[in-house]
Amino acid sequence: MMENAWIIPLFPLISFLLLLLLGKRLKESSAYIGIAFTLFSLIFSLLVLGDRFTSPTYKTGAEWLKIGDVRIRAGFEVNQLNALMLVIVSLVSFLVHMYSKGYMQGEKRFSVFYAYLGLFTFAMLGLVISPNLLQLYVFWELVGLGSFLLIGFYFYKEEAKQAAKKAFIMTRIGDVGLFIGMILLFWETGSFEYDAIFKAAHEGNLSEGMITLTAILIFIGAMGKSGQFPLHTWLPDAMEGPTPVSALIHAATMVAAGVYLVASMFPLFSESSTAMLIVAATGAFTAIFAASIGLVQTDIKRVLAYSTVSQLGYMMLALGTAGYVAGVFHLMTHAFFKALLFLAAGSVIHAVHTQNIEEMGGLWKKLRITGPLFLIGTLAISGVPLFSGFFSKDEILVSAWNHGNYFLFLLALIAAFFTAFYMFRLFFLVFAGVPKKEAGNVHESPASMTIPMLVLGVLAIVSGYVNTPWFGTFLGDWLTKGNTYLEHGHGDSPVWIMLAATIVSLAGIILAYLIYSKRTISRDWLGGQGSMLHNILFNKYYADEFYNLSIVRLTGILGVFFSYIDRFIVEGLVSLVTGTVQKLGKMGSRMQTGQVQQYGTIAFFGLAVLLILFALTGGIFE
Amino acid sequence: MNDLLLSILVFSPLLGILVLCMISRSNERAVKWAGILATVPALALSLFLYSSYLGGSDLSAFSIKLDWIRFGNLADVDSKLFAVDYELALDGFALLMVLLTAVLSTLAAIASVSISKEWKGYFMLFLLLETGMLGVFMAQNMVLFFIFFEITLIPAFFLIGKWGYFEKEKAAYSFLIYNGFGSAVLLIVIMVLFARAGTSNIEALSYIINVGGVSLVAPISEGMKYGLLIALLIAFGVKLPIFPLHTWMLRVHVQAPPPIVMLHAGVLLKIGAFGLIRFGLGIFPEQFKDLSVIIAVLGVINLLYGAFLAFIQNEFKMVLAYSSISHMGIVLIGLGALNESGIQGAIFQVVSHGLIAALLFFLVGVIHERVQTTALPNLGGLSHNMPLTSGFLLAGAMASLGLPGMSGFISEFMAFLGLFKTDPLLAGIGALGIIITAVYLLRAVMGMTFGRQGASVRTRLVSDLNALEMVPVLVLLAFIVTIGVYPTILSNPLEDTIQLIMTGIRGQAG
Amino acid sequence: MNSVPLSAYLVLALILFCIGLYGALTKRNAVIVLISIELMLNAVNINLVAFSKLGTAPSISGQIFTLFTITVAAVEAAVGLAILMSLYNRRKTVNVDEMDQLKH
Amino acid sequence: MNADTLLSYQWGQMAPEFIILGVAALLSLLDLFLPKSYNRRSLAWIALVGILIAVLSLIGLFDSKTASILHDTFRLDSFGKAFKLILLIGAACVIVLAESYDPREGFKKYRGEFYYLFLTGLLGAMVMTSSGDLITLFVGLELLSVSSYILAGMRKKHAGSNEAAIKYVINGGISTAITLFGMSYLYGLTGTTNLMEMKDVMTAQAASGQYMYLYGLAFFMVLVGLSFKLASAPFHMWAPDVYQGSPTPVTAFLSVVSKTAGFVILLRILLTLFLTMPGDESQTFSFLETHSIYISCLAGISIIAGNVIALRQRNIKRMFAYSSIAHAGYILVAISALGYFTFDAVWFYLMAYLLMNLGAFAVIQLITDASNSEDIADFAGLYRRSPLLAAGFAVFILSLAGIPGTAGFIGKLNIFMNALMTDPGHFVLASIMIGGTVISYFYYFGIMTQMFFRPAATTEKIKVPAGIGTVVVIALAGTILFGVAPNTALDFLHHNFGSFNDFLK
Repeated sequence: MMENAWIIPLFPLISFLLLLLLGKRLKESSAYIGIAFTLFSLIFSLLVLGDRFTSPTYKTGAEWLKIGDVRIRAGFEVNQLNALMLVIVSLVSFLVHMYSKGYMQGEKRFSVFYAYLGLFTFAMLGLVISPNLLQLYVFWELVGLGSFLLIGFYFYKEEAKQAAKKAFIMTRIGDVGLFIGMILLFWETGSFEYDAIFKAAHEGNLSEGMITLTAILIFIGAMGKSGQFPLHTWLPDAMEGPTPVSALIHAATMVAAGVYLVASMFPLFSESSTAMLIVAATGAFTAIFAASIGLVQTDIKRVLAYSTVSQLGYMMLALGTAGYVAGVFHLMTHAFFKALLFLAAGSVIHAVHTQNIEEMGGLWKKLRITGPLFLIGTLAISGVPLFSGFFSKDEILVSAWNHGNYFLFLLALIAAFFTAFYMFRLFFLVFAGVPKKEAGNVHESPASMTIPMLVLGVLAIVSGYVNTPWFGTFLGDWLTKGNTYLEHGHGDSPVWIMLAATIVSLAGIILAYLIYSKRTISRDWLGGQGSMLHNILFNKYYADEFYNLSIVRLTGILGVFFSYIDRFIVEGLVSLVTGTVQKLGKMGSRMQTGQVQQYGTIAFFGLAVLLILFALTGGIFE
Repeated sequence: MNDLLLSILVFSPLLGILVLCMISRSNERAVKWAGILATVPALALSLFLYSSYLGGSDLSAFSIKLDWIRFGNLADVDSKLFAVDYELALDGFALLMVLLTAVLSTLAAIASVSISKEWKGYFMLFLLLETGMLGVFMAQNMVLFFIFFEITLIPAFFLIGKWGYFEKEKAAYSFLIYNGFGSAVLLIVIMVLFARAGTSNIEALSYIINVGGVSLVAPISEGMKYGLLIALLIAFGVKLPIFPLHTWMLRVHVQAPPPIVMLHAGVLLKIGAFGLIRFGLGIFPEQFKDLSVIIAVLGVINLLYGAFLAFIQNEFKMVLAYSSISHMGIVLIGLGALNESGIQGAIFQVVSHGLIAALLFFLVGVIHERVQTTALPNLGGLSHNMPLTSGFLLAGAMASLGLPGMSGFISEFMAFLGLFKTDPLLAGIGALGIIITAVYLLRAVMGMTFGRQGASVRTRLVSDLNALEMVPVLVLLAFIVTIGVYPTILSNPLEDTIQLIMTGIRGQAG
Repeated sequence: MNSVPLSAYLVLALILFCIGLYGALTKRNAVIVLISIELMLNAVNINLVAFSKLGTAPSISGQIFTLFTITVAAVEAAVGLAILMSLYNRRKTVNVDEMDQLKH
Repeated sequence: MNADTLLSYQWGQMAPEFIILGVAALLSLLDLFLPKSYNRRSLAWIALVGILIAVLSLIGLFDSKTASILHDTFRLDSFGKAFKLILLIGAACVIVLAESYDPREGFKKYRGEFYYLFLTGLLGAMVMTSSGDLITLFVGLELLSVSSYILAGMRKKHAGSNEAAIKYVINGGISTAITLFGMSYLYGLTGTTNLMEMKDVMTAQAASGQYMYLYGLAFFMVLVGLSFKLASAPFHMWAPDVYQGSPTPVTAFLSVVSKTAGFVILLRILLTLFLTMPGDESQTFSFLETHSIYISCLAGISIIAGNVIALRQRNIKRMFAYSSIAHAGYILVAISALGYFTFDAVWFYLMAYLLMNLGAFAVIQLITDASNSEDIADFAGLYRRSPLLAAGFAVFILSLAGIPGTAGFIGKLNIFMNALMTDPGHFVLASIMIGGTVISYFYYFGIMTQMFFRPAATTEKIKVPAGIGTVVVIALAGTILFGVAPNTALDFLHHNFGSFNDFLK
């Protein structure tokens, strides 16, 4: 089965092409094509995963490009990590395809939407099964394209336009890092293939500095995609896209690609402690940074977006602290519960036609299905025991602690507290309390939307149990099995950590309850609107403003500067030359006064000059 | 027959001119169709050559060599001394360029149906231009090369000056003078080599310069070699164009009629790159090696300079013009790297930018025809009325900013791959260009297609691409994607050429 | 008898030539200009004759040359005056410096 | 000297000259005795026939031995033949132009005179090409000059024509005087007027370093005097005015035939006298080689001045005057960079220049006559009024600008090769030349702009007279033929005249 894994990405591609050609005619029924093909890939990836449990890593490839005597290969690989990713991606994608049928109903460019979804899914699956960096980069960019197109789906909205542009460019910045790192690695190791690189790195063919440098460059790429600080600003804006897109791309799959990249390059990172530290630090900081912003946002999707950023930070922290399993584990659980949250949020928006949580409330009774599912998601992300998020988050804290970096551990803990707090703030504001009058005829979403949510809800609960301190760390063992470069990142896990995690999350929930549901504590606990702290958080630490003022402005200035060079120096020189020629011509024709005797005189002077020159050059001294 | 093939290929457009002479100038349909069809034979032949080459047949079977001019009365001394033969031949590289030229010519001819006046004269000049372009890539000696090179100059001058936009004559003049200057410098180089070596055959010259041991009419000193190479750099730097010799081509890009800009950006600029590789690398590899750093630096300057300027333009054509400068920087970067991947990247970039630029300028022409402007402030929200056009425009932009899966990426990748080996720091600086390219292209293209409808779009109802206009777009896009997905179709024909160049470089290295 | 050295003739001729040249380039009246040119030609004649008698290798051809020169000079003068006449008929002037319609 | 010595000369050598002389005499008589009412146009055909017969007889002489008669005053060597051919062809074309030349005022009455004066001028030029003696050289020169003075003033009622004539006379007179002064020194130092004998004497004397300064003086005076004929800067200033004022056929004659004659005589004197003569006692370099730098200066100045000043001209004839100055400069490059290709280059370039320039002048004459003015603007929209004529003119201009595919390009190629193959090569001169060419694009293509881009003032078609038509066609054919297959000309040259090896024998 695994030797046919290459077919998995093709299904969505086919649907993409089909929809491009027939989209106009098919109208809404194009949804079925998309759903069908993603279902196929889901089935195949499940089969592949099944095989992978039994049989070893499968890898194949063929020559793609020949440069002199260098051969660059293209192919695919199925190891534990990307077998798992295949399932996650195709599953979420499939569910989102289903969900969108209901959500996007009545949209004019319905088929285009599904075409884009297909393109993205293709790229994402391709990215996952790439056996070498170059191929990964290729799909890496295509994924970016898919995200770009889908964010800008409502092309007539100015915000959507800006968001799409921003997303593409910000990630592009990261990509260049990856690009450079990849090329440097190539010249160091003579190959783009993962195993070759790991081998070289492991055998110490690379200098310490080079490993660090390349690792960091690659990590920059990951930062761009996974919205790590300081390249995080595009991700919240990306919420301008349709909600299913946010669920698929900006929660479950693409943004996780950064984490996936670091995970799959883990052997390289693990060779350089510096790189590891940077990854961990960036992750931890992003986690708490984004969480703090999430505390005060009022747009339901933006809150989720910041929580995504923060959760991705968690994963980076895990990887940075050698918690390979923890990172991947959280990646999986997060994919499920965050997708769930987004879809639920989508169904809320679908119901009340607003994204501002201040205008919502009391929806618990109205949305009988969405409400509980949202709650599940919230519990899972807050790390409440027995929910998937609890186990994966615990793994991360453990690995942070075991790695001995207690400051990062502390940050993670605080971030966990924040997460619990703002997620339940969100929950209470939306579902608890009395209905606002804006939300008039509220109704539950159609089955095509609720069923995917149900599936994800289930997964959000159970997916945690594949790797628990109690029922065995199956996932961890499987992931690390037979992988020479990975030692099982699961040392002893002190029980008090689990307790601490539980306590902080519960504390967060209770606090949120008291403030937003019970109202025993004033909502202006932060000093209310307009207070400085609130403004800073509400304006996301003014990151965008800062970038606009610094980088964007600088580029513009440089451009103007160059344009002056162009206009005045370059063109100036040219006009100088032509000008002199013209001047000479003028002078010459001026001399032509029509006075015949003057002509004679000039001629005579010509003769005289010749003779004088001749005299001076020695003729006379004969 | 075989040895006549190339001649037929080169001069088939001239037959078209003859046909056109017989059609009355008033008969618009006939003239335009004749003009389009006249480009087809060349296309067919070049496709045939390409396929037979991929089929493994030897290109040298097609080369032709006839006595043509013999200066001086030296038949008794040496019948080949100061002789200029009529010799055409192809290698992989030249074949690709010929194919590119033939394809773009046909597409540009199709695009030319939008020409509104004096079609007859237009197509005659157009075909003459095509002959010149085809010949340039096949000429086997420098004099013949120069002749074809100049033949492109004259029709282009008229095409720009008569059928262009508002400031057409100014544009035509700066085109003429700059290129005249360039070819003047080139002529000096050619004549020095010819007069002193007694031959202008490229192979012979590269042998004489590199291996030596041949008695020359007059010596060619080491210093002179560097001088000649630098002169070549200037001559082709005007065409390419290399900063600061670029200002002329901005005017041309903005003022010339779109089909001509397709050819201009697609082929004429590439002649500069072709010449640099053929003569610069082919005849003076050793000297080129010593100058390679300078060339790479020039490349990076081009790349960034063009990108930053494109970022602040408010006229889409200007954006594209500067982006051409920026992209030619990548060619120089590849050449400056001076290793397989670099040179291969440069050649790839030549081809791929040819296709991409043609695509973008064709779409510009379409839009301008509909909306009567391409000034960014007046545009926006084109996707409302012209979804297809906008989509293709976006695709073109993506190709141009090096999106993987399209030809632009391959060349960019290889060029940088090359330079990172020889000069990582410089390459690192150059890599910034990748970002800025994305910035300015998205700014411009999204400014036109996304967002609210701009003033000039709202006022009139604009139609989308029609069937005939789809042809060039789809063909070009097909090429771009094919190369991007399966680059081997380009790299295979190039192997021999690049091997030859590399041996030239290594031969001196050892 | 033969006391006057060659150099004397040459100097004389040179002076004559210069005077002629000066006149030709400065005088306003076209007639005088033509005459000055005659002067220059005559300077040449003196040279030729002097050389043919006292030159390094005296020979008769110099004097023959002189005959041709004289004739040609006459022709030139005649033609010049003829042209001047027709010009005068139109312009009513013989001043060279007023003949400047054609310029720049 | 008695009858049989007189008869012993092979007069056949002078057949072309005699024919021209005869026709000239005949025409003068006819002009005298034909009734006033008779339209003298037809005389042109007689003149033309005469010239053609002369050409035939010249061709007949091609394979005759190099010989010199009349005490070596007249020598018919391959050099003479080659350049006589150019002169005759040029003259033939000009005659045809003149036949259809018909300005508004002041030419009809003097047609008859025009033709025979023209022929005498031609005769002078021909004598110059094959004279082996200072005296004949001088007489030929003057015959040409005096005839062209009158020709310039042919339009008696036309102020410009008169002015041109007087200016030409004055400048020409001065130049003659200067030339003669130089010649007189040459004679004085050598004691002979026969070029061959002079050469030997000079070589001997220079070997012992005698009179070097005087020789230098003579050299420069002759050079300058002849430079007037070539109209090379800074001795060019008469040319624009004269070209502008004279009747168009005369302008053509001056810019082609007269200029060619000038180069011929220059080559004759310089190469015969100063090439073999050593430059100093250490007989490493010849006098000409050591002093070629001065000729280079003249060449450079001419190229720059001609092209640069032409930029500002609105009057087409004046513009062509300047362009002809520039072209004189190009040819001087070939002479100053004395090398293996000098003869080829000069001959070929003159031939090419003859074709393209005469073709251009044919068109110019037509247009200027049609619209009684000489402003460039009269060419506006020519493309609409007469596409073929415009196309032809375009080709001539391209050829003048040295664009490949035309004779002008090959000519330049020859000159470059000659300039660059020497060691050290004349890089500066070559650069100036190429730079000048680029500058010349400005004004040459300015005419193009007028013809093709600008709208026409009047849309009425132009009817092309037979004469001009033929000239244009011939010139066009030649220009393109020599541009595409230059060896038709080069092989002809080499086959008939070898490499001018008999020049100094």
